[in-house]
Amino acid sequence: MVTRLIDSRSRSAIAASIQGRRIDTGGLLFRSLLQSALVLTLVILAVLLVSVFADGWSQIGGRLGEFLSGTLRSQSKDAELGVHQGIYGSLWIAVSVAVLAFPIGIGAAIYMEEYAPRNRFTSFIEVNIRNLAGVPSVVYGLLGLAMLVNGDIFGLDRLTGGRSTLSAGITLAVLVLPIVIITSGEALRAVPNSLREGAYGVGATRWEMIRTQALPYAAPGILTGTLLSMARAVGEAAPLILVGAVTGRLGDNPALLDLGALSERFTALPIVITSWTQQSGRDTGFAAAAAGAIVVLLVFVLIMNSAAIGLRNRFEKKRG
Amino acid sequence: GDDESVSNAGSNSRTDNGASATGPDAVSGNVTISGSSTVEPISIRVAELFEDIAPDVSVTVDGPGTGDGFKLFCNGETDISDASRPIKDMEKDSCFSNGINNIVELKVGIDGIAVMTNAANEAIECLSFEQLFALIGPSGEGTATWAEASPGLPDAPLEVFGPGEESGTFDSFLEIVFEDLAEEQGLEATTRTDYSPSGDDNVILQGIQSSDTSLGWVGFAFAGNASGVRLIPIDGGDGCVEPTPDSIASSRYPISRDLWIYVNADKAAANPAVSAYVDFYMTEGLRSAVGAVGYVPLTEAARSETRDRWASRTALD
Amino acid sequence: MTDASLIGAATVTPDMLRIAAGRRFREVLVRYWLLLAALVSVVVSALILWSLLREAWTFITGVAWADTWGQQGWFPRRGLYDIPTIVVPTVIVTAIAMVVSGPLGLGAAIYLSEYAKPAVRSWVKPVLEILAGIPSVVLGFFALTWIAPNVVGRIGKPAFLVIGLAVMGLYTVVAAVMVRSRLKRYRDGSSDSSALIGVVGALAVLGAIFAGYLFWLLNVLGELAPARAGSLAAAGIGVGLLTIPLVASVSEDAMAAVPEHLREASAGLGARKMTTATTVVVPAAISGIVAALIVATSRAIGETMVVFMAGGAADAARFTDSPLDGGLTMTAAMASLASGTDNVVGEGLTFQSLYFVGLLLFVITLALNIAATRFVNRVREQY
Amino acid sequence: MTDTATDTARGTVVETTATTGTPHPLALGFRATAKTITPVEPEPAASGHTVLHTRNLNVDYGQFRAVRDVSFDVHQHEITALIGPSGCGKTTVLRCYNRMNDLIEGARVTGTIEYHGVDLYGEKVDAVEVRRRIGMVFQKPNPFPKSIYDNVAYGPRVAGQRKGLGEVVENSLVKAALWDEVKDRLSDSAFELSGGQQQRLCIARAIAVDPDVLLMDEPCSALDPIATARIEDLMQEIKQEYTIIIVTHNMQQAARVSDMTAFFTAEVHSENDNRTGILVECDHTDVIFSNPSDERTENYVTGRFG
Amino acid sequence: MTDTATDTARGTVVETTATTGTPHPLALGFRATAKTITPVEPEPAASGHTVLHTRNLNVDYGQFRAVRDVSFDVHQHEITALIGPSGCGKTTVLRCYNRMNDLIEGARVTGTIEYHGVDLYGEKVDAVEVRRRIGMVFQKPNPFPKSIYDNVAYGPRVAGQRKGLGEVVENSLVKAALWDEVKDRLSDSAFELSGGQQQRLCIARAIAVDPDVLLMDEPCSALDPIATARIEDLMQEIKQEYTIIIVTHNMQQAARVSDMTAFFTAEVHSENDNRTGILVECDHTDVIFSNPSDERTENYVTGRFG
Ligand SMILES: Nc1ncnc2c1ncn2[C@@H]1O[C@H](COP(=O)(O)OP(=O)(O)OP(=O)(O)O)[C@@H](O)[C@H]1O
Ligand SMILES: Nc1ncnc2c1ncn2[C@@H]1O[C@H](COP(=O)(O)OP(=O)(O)OP(=O)(O)O)[C@@H](O)[C@H]1O
Ligand SMILES: [Mg+2]
Ligand SMILES: [Mg+2]
Repeated sequence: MVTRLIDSRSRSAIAASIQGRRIDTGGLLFRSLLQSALVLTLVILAVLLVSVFADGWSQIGGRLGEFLSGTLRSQSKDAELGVHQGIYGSLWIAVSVAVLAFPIGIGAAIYMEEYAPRNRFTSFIEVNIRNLAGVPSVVYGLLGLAMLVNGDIFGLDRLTGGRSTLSAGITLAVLVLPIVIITSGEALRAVPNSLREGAYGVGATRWEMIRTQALPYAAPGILTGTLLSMARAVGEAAPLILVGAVTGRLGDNPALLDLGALSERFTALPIVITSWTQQSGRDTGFAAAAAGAIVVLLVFVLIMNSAAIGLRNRFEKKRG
Repeated sequence: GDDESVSNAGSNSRTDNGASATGPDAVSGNVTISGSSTVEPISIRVAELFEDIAPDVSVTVDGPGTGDGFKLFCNGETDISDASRPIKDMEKDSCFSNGINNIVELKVGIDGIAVMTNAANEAIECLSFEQLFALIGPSGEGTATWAEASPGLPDAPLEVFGPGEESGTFDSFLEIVFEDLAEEQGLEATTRTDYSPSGDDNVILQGIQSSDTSLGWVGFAFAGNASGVRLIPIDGGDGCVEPTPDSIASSRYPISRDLWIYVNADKAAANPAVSAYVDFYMTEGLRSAVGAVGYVPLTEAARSETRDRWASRTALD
Repeated sequence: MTDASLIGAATVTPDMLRIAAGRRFREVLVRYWLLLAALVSVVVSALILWSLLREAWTFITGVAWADTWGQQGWFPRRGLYDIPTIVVPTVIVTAIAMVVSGPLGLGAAIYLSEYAKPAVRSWVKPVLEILAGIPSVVLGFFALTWIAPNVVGRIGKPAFLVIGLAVMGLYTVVAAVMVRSRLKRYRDGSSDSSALIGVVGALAVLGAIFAGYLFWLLNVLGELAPARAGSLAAAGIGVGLLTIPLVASVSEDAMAAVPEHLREASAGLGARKMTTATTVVVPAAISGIVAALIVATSRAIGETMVVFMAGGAADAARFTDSPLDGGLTMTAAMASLASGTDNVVGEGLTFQSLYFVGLLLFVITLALNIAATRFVNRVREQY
Repeated sequence: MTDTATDTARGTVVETTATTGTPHPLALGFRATAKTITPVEPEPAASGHTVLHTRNLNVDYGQFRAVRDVSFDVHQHEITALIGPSGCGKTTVLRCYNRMNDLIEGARVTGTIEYHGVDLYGEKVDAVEVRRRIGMVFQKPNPFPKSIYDNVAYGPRVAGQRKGLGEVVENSLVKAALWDEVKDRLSDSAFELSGGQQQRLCIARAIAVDPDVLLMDEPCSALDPIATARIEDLMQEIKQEYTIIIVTHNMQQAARVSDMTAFFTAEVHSENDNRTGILVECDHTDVIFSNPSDERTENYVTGRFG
Repeated sequence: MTDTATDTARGTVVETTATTGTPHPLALGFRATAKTITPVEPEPAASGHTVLHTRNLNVDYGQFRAVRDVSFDVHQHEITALIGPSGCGKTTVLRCYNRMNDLIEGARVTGTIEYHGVDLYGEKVDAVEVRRRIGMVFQKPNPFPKSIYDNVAYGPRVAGQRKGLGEVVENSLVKAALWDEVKDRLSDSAFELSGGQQQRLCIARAIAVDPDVLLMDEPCSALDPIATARIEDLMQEIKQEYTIIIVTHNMQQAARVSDMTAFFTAEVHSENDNRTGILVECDHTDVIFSNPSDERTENYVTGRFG
């Protein structure tokens, strides 16, 4: 062994051994494969955005004002065709998510991270939340149908007005609740323990510690999670189909802030898109209308997501 | 010619409804309509025209299907129910048992049912009911070519597309074409199961377009101006007839069904908005809306009959 | 003050070591409010189960089970509830989706975490995360109006053939690797004859799956109809696109979480980037990666709008196992059932079948999620 | 001087080498310091009023017993150092005195700890209030992500104080020997301070709630020599007002600053090799470092440990 | 002996106290050790064949110059220690020798490093090969999440070796003085080892590719005294076969183990207070610790630094 060491360490041997670099073709191939995967992904998604935008141009380019203020119509060339009713529905769905899912979700997260003792029951709740997050959205639609529309229990339909914006909002709030809990929980878990100990160390109670240290520190993460879940809710269509969104004609076209219409029949942007896509066979003009509605929805959703992601990244940088 | 009809609608209706105590523009209130997705476009179109002269009336129209429509209607949840078939007795009974006794049945239009094949398929000039039953009916189960299903027809691969059972078009087709033959042959009046059903008429068209010797049926309103498909003349016993608005309106074309709306007379009495809407339906609606959305308008005679029914509020019993 | 405090300190009574009652009360109050919030999630799952079971039970007890298997297809109006008719398309769509999103997503993730310059990464990652939020209706529309004609319509059949074979090849490789690692462990003597049984077992199972897949592939290729406007393939690709960002960003997180010092250690031993990536980073992040894939799978199974819009079937459907046909997935079947009928309502079990399918879907996805958690935990323990 | 040093040194080393094979110059270091302190500080009044009276203290983490049967007293205005090899339970014991262990899932404390004669774990005692009176300084400086001012004012605020905060903050910073360095930038983020300054800020934060005892867990282990020296001086000053318990790995530090030293070690259980911490002896610091009564102590402080 | 020790000790302390206000017994510690090593080890042949020849080495991270104008030689079969205050560029310099800095975005290395006369950053040189010849042990033990066996076998496998791995693994583990402790559990996860064992595993892993030079970045900073002693002994043994460069914060360690010591410090630029690392002097260890030629070194090693 030692002998081998000696000769292998002779100057010339060393020199030779580290020189004569060969290009590593396998590595390069691997790299370019991965790279093309990424590029392809981005390209496809770009095509999606571009093609949709192009399809919808005749609506959003030509008559944006009317399109935003118009309503569901029977013919695509109708001058009053537009998505205002859809926007109303989606807006209030977002609001009900904010009002219902956020406080409950964040509260639950705080309990799970800061209070819950480590026992069977707690881990049961945890598993339960994780699984809820994996339940398909149609199933939540069924829940909404049974509870809020048919009032199979507690006769909740009397409260929601049956197939109403309210029912849709509540259903989607329930749908995103687990997401809110999980993301907020992760944000809270990222709070360094030294902060907690520091607060306790000078005689803060648990809630004082949470209010003054944990929550402020976790705020950006929580906000990110909530924004993402709100975007998710606004984009969901399947549950709304089951909760009975209107695809034909909505009698009135409520002003955005008209609370009265909350318990009325409703529609929402994703539903408008679906319905118009299906009608595009009878009346091809509806394809463009659907694309236009998609652009409106995407603006809605992508802005929320960008805000969320941007926010998170800024704080991640600040904290190294 | 649609925009004109809108403007006419304005003027005409004013004169027509001059009789009624208050002009529609003074009326306000809500009208709730649900039911057949086939009739839905008509009711919506009427509502859109009506809105111009009665801006304070809000009409909501939904199209879950005739059956769902009657369910709501008989629960008193809707004022008017669109239907692509007459109400069934059990539905009527459930209405009565819920104290909805004054139901006015109004025929508003006709929808032909077009039997189609791929535009490239010149071989088929005409099909008789027997042939249709042989091709699409239960006896056709498992047959792969036209000839196999019905001797005499070309020996070309057969792919069948049509509406699913959810749709009234499906039921009407069975009722009109199959019922009697099925009885004669002691078979069930239904389709073969090995066909491609779809609730979305586009999918049916796409299917027919995608296969050269395909066979299928959809509502005439939908097929009328579709490309890549050929509407097949049908022999209902007295000769081959092409489906055209005229042949359908004059019911020379054998496969067509009537479209209906059912009005809850009590609600109409209590709610001027409803009666005003139906009044308008009876005039502008029957005249321009039906045609505008691709259906076949009633003959003048049929229209006046419908108007009378409404005028006299003739209820079902 | 010093002295005061000292005197005080010298004589301490238990009461001096208590906080104000109000403060203590607030603590208790807050605690129970939060507990309440946490319990909501339990209530929700209870309600879901309850509402599913209530109707589904009527179906399960009422239905003629002969009509749920080996029938022509899914014809709820005619009392034919052929379950394979809606399950097989679900499997096909999911499989296609994963064939699309798996390689693309993982490839993108590895590139981002191992190769991309920080500058690139810092804008691509957010873009991916933002695109992860594209609603499914959008992809439904895209699948129907663009993918169907331009991808499936044009290169449907050959592409399907190629990909089919590629998947088979990939599968073979994976299987081979698994078997070899088992064999290696056996040869290392690090475990006894049980390892050999493991090898045989693995071979058997993998072989069986392989054969099944081969059979299906050939069978389908035989009867492949020309692509329709809407088809399972189009829907599958749509769902795949929907899940790429999910797979990419989740598994990228997992790989980014692999400590830098492991990469340095590997590089320090003269490993090239590719080696480091494949033998250190990916194994270390495997739990996260698998989790990402499973989550994506269950998302694909549960995806509704894309298949409803672009799947090429509604209401009812004949049984099909060809990706280029239109077909009815479980979710699409539910959406159809929910969108009404011209027939007399209340006849038969149609409405109940809606909840039955829902229950089926619920159970499948639940099983997947549990499997994911299990797997992740097991791998975590290992490392 | 170097020469003498060297001689003795070489002496020592040869000797120690004999026993362990590696030289342990540390040994020399300690002895030296230990003694050198004696003249500087007056012998502490061991009779000084007992602040914390610990008897048969056991701490278990779930199934695992971390510390067994610890008994010793801490006297007012003295600095008591806890030393011992890593994992012997110093931190664990320390955290018993302000009931920090209550926060750890499954941690169980048995035995008695009396604080001025009051059972610290008694029925009516509130951990929160205990933590206010018995402050803690941690291993890693852990200022809050707030301004310097808010960091110090935090404790009084949660305790409900609203008025006179400015005064409290100034006094505390002065006591923590930080005032001059930060008085012009009280509203800057605490993170802009150096590690040493941050640690003194944490001390100021602890002082601000006017505690009676200060617990310090390796307060200097994250700091450089200069910062360390500062903190050590500071401790000498504030011990006039507070009773201090300090955990340290650095035996020279213990020797330099403490009046009393408690040496812990871990007894290994052969069956499962769990390690349970035990108190070997607690005595005047110079005794512990010059001629401890227990051989394990001797081995440890001379670095001949193990 | 304690007496003499104490005397000298008190002497020193008094002296140092005079200068800085706090006692610095550390100083004594070093001096002692430094000298004590001399008799034990033979004076290293400074003329020993030069393995790494560094001239005017600069390292920049983007705009920021981390190290400036470093020049010194490393001789075969010697242990060279790099010491200096935190942030003075020790790690940076060390990482230049196996081209680890290539992996850092924006890191730029200028100047010449010759390895057995070959320019390490030359055109035709393959960084990957370099890293195989010049192994590295990191500050934190960083075993792979694999079995002990796979950890050691990793390097050879990467190098394409397939046969005789078992042998290589055994030899490496034996050299790393770990074999006896793990020979029965080679297939266990490396994470089940203690910190000290993990670090020795990492050494074994580095040895397994039969390198020529070993770079160690504070290999003991995360370990307890016992584990540290083990590693130090180990280094003494393997230096017969390898050339070793070690970065350490622990000056006693440098004094104990190294033949040559290079002292780095950071010069602060007043305008932007960037700190650039510079080599102050590199000399025989005992010289550095007993009577260094540069005053900054003196201050540092006596702890009077800053
Ligand atoms: N939260 C905990 N849960 C379980 N075991 C713990 C916990 N904290 C500490 N331990 C165990 O208790 C024993 C004592 O730990 P402790 O931190 O008190 O030792 P220490 O003397 O402070 O060590 P060091 O000097 O490294 O700080 C150790 O075996 C440790 O593993
Ligand atoms: N990857 C990097 N990018 C930018 N700057 C760096 C990087 N690594 C180190 N530096 C900077 O280079 C300087 C020298 O760092 P280095 O880690 O070499 O010092 P060191 O002597 O090893 O410190 P320590 O003793 O704490 O390990 C420091 O100012 C550090 O901030
Ligand atoms: Mg500790
Ligand atoms: Mg370093």
